[in-house]
Amino acid sequence: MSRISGGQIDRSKTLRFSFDGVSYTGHPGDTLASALLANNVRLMGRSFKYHRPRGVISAGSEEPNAIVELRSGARQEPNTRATVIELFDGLQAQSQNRWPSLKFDAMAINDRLSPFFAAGFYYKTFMWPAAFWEKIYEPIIRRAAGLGSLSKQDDPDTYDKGFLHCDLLIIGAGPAGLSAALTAGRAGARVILADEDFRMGGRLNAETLEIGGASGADWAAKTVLELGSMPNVRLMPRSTVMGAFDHGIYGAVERVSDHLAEPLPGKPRQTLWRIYTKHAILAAGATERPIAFENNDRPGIMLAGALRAYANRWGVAVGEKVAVFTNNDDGLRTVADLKAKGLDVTLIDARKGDEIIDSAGRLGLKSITIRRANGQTETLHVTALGVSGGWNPSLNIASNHRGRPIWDDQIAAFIPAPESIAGLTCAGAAAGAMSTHAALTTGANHAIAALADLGLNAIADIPQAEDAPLNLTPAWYVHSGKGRAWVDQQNDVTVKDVKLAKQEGFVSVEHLKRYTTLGMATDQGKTSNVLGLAVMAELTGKSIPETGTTIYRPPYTPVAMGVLGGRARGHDFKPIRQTPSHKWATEQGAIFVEVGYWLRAQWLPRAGETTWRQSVDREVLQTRKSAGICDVTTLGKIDIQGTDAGLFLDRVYANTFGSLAVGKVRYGLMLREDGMVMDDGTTARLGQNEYVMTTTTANAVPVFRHLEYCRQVLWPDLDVQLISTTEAWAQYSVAGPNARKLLEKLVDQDISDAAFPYMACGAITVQGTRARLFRISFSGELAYEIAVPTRYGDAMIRALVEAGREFDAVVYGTEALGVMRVEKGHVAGNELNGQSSALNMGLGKMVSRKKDSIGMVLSQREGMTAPNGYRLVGVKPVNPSETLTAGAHFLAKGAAALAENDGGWLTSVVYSPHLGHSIALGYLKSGDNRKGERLRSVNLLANTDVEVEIVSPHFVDPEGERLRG
Amino acid sequence: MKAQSFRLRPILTQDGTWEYHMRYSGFRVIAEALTGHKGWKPAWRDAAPQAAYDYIIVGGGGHGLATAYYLAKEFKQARIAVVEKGWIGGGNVGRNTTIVRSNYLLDGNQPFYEFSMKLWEGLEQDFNYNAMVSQRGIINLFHTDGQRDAYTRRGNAMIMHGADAELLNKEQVRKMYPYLNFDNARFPIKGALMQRRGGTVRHDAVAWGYARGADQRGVDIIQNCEVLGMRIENGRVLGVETSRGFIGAKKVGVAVAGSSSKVMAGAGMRLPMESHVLQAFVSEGLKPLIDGVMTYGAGHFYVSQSDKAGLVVGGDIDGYNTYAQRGNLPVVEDVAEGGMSLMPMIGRARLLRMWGGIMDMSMDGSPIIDKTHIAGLYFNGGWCYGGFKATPASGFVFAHLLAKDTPHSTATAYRFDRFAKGLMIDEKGQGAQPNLH
Amino acid sequence: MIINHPLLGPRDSQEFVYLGDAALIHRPDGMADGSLDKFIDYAYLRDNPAGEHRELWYHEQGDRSWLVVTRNTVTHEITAVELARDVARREGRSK
Amino acid sequence: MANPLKSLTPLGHDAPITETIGAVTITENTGTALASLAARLGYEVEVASIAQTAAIPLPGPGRIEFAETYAAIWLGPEQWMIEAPFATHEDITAILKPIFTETASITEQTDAWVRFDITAPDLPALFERLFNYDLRRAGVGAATRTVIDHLGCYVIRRADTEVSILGPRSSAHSLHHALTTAAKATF
Repeated sequence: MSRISGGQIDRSKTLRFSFDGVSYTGHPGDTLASALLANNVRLMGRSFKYHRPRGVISAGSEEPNAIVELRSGARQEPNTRATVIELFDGLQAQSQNRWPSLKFDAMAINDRLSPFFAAGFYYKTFMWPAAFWEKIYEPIIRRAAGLGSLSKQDDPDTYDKGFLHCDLLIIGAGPAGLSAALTAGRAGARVILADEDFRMGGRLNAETLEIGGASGADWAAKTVLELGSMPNVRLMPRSTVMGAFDHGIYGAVERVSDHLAEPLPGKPRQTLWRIYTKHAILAAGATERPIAFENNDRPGIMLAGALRAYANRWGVAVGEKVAVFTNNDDGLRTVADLKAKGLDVTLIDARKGDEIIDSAGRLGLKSITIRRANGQTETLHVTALGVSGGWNPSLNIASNHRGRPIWDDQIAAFIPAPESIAGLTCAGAAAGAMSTHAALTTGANHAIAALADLGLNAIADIPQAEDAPLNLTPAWYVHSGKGRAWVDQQNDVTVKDVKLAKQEGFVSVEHLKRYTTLGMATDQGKTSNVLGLAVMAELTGKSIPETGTTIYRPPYTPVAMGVLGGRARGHDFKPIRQTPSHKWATEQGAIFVEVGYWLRAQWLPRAGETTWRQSVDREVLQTRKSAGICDVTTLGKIDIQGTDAGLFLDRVYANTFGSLAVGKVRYGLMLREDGMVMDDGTTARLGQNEYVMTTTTANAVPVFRHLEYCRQVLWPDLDVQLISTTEAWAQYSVAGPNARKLLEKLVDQDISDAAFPYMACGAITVQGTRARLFRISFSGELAYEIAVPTRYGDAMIRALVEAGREFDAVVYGTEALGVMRVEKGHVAGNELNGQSSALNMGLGKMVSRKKDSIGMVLSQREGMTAPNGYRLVGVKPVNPSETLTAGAHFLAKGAAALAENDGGWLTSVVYSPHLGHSIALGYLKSGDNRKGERLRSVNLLANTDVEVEIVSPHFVDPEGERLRG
Repeated sequence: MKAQSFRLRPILTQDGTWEYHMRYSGFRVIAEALTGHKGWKPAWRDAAPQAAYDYIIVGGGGHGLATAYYLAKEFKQARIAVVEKGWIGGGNVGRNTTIVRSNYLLDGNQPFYEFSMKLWEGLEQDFNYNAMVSQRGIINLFHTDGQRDAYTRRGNAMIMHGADAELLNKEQVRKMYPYLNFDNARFPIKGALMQRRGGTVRHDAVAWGYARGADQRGVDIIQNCEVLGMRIENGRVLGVETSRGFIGAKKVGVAVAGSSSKVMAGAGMRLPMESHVLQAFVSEGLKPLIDGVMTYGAGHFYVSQSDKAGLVVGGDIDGYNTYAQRGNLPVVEDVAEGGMSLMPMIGRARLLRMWGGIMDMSMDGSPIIDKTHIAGLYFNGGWCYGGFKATPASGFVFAHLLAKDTPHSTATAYRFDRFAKGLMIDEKGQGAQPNLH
Repeated sequence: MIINHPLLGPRDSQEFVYLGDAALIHRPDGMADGSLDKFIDYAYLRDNPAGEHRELWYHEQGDRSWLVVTRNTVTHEITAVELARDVARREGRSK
Repeated sequence: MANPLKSLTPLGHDAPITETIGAVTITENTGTALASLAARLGYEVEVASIAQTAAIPLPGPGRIEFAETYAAIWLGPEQWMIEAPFATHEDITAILKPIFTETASITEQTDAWVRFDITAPDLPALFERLFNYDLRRAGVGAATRTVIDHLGCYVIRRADTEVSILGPRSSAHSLHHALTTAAKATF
């Protein structure tokens, strides 16, 4: 019978759960750990390296041993601390890192072989023969490593994120946090009180101490109730503040649904809150630390405060015969509380020279061996042992900005240094103020100080509470015997390992941790780091603060990857941008492709077409033969106005723009300041002081940013105003010999060649609707781009298709667009790779040296103008039936496939239905004077080797007669 | 004692005496286990500075230690010291994502990284330390035709430079990692570039292995010795001013990664680089999930699983100049978003630790290993966040430059003047903006 | 991080895009003699200080202002934020 | 075939739709014409005075101001987004340009945006999941640009229980999805 009277569990309700397939019962308010202990289950896990049987040692998030796989199937959650799992009906948990069972674990052989597995042994062996590492040694190591398993199935739950803003964030709802919240809340400040526990109150829930004449737990409950009634206070239980980031931003994970069998519909499993606060108070309490002795890791041996917590909060006696081993007065509280619960308790007080030198009990504690101060040893039969080596302030968050904690001799522990983090102060045990009175007082005082900064007056109202000193005499480990005394229980780091690290020169705390893996387990060394330091300090004869400090990085406790990702997963990873013709294209069965965030029609299959090539070939041929329509809305559009707009364009484009007439469009080449090509596009002059620039789809945002930079930072007195109009206009390209005839059916104006020549632009109307028309061509055909307000985009594509019916016009997608631009020799993404200059692209003459423009000067550096540099060329296979591959490299005939023979590469390859064979663009060294040469296009990844001829990149209509037609 | 024959081997020290150094082996581990581990010696001496050396390497990170090691071992130089402001291996070699690969594109880079890969392949036997060089393969996923074309170009360049590369299609990727998001993705996986010889290395062990190897060859490893300035007269460096006093040197080699600008400012130089923080993350230990290394092509996320079973995860740099070894949440979230999009099964894996390292982000994303205009002063830096994989070759070629005053054949392009000459080595094509590389 | 925008008040740095050292304001004149050397220094060399750093941030998801932020690269403390346009004018940039 | 072109809403419907999730209603609103107005350099004073005469409010940073016909949102230094009823101001730039002549640059923005009007009793509880802007402290008349799931959006507090979101039109579906998902998670 382990359940005893009292505690904050609801005994009127029974919850069923199972562990390793065995069914048990517990009550609301239980954790998995308390419920298992109540069912006399002490053995809960196995250690990492030696597979030692382990039980729970703590009652909180610092737990290193009792970690289990929670739930099953796709919701299986490895390495979950039984001490923080809130019990729910139907809970299933399994032990991990054991085979075949928790009680009989074959891997426990490692424990017998432990002398061979000393710290760092793997750095000294497994080196011969070299080939054995990946094949033999490493697979064994990898299989043995790790604790729990993931299901390898998609996580079925959803996660959410949000932002909260407050004046004061209080981390931890123990006496200090509650006192701070109450003080600040009553003063009217916006307060967030976050606590990782599902029940606020912190240690008060685990103690029998009184506050203001009531039990501490009752005072906490009453305070929480009052805070809950304040509209300016937000209580966040089940919320772990994971870290402190810059400028008062804290991350907190709220476990919204982890206490349920599964989340309610529409609700997330967890929410990541980014809390923006003016001040923060860290009131996270303290974590008890053990004293190391031989075989101090058996199930049933736990921290004294945890033993007391299980009795007081959960009504669980871990054993009827109990011992307490302590070096401070807090241990005496455990003795008193357990005795009050009617248990048989023996005190071993290290301050009197009494020590525990060994324990026994393979799967659970059966006895301890005590060595009294007078040297006599005795064996005591107990099934539970509480150990207290003192308390370490939970200063983790305060050291997130790498501020070094300072040593406090009074409590023999590190406390946070003041100003470790701007805007954060520490209160209560987290600051080393260990009594209840000190917690209440420091909490209130820090709240008052924080509020004073904000101009708010707050008043402290401190109830009566104990103010007893800890009376601690440091004792870190028991010097006795040849056996192992555990420092880091999960990772199986013992006092001997620390000694070995010292012996081999791994003395600094960083080396110690890395060499022995001390503090690297899932508990992040919460109970072991300071102990490890203390052992090293003793070995080196230095003080602990001289030996090193221990600082903590986020997160405070491990955080699920899912909650950090939030809503952004699957199709919601990034938003989708739909083009104006999306609805129509979907109706046509178009195949879509991701282009940045856009979805564009890649091709539009017609009945009977079974391969993408059939569709694309048809789209290209029909466009060149008659007319084709393409949604080109995705190109960036930037409205540029102002009396200096022309001058501005001259600065940002390498070629000349000032001379562009109203009603005309010009191709523009934009360089980065380093002289490489940034982007290209066309800019139309719509009015005296009004231009519209188009960018490539990919660079719409960076170009706009760059233009704002030029306008505000470089030339702040130019009269230029910018705004993006990419989304405002639905824009369609209409190309092909019948393009004009097609458009003439729709537009209300004269667009004959005389009225609207090549490179003309202007405002028109389409059946009365305002529109813009640009006579520009990417395909090389007679072509226009027509833009209407986006709301008419759907109607426009339907009108174009309807008007095109008599010409058998096609709508083409990005593939056909790509084919036609390669046929025409226009550069696009694969050529605009950020590594290429205008000269590389065959556009060197466009860079005007008669004016200063971005990139002009640096484009003239010797390495960028060398005659043997890459130049854009056209490529065709000598044998037209052979296929080219983009990314294949040029080699001379007979040349070996070695870097020194590398002539360049094919950037873009398409099948030209017009020419009936594969064609390509490429960058070839000295390519501008190698037309007619025969080379090889070699793709070593597919073992293809094709003889090619270097040709002009303009495969179709090199004289440009069609587009002027 | 018979055991001596495999335990110790004699080394000729710089002053001409023979010293016995401990050789690590499985036999040795067993022998020590049976005798209570009494025989293990410090892996390296904690040396005090002498008045002067022939070579001072500033920076006891991976690159600095490797430089000292190769100077002594390959180039037979002596009177070498490594000075380190903290503890060795505490910089980026101790805080990275442990990936090694030679999947570079450009002529200036690929021979160097392939040289590095070959050094990794023999490293453990060379320095007698198990650094767990593990060639389990790296795949770079692609999601668009443009990415495929770029990887085809890259893969061919790799092979032409003597490295290995394969282009995998979607089904081949699915076979390797069936739990990736193939069917419900915002950016579907189309395939991957794979380098089978890529993999991971136990990063701390690299520093320790080089330190031990260098120490055995007489190099003084001087910890807790911060370089405060350079003593330069008549255009020649005479030594370094340190927190432990002046130390004279004929040649000074600087290999301090994120602190490059600070240290070289001591010699009056401005560098083409900025310091940025790169965060990385490790999960709780999990039973084997991911065999090799994987990079996501549609987000900032890459992952491998260490031999200690944690998932080691990285993403993009935070993006602002900083010398603080810590980052902020937006990048953490960005990485997790990428991870959840690529492999939705990791939702329930928990991140255990996050940390930040300071990267010397150069203006073209590639390093500089060169002499300076000051005689006797040499510089090695600008590694961006690719420094770890370069460690062996970086040490080797820097030692070559220090010892011979000419660049090693694989590092001829890593010059200071490449920016003036317009010969940038810009793998990503981002231009002179360090945070984009 | 939080940038205290001179017009909009405190805004999360996630709304911004970072460029780099505010020395970029001082773009040399491309038509002047010796401009090549000046551009090489301008485009490529940086002070990269450990301490106070004046740097350009763009409020892309906000009002599209370029800002000059004075921030300590060791502590991340921000001590001044100004509109880059004002700074540029003050430091002699015009048309 | 002289049929005038028929317009579609950003969500692709013939008419705006409303969705109700618990206490939250999300309505697509296409009743507003938009144009950006930026003062030309050196004409800041003139623009302010012309606007005053024309009853076009020009609020300061972070604000929207309403007048009888027009409302305006501050976009950036010397730049505003002018709102007017679509029914009467469909071609809003044609109306504004003659008013401001060459003192300002005016650009049509109506179709660049999708507008959702959201009403709920506790709007901040909904929007704290969506953007990093302290709506609890932002009273009626607050208007700012911020990010919702990677999308740059304007948040406009029109009333205690009504907020408008202007988002990029091409991502209307993604934005709508984000709003409904958050509504389900919140209430």
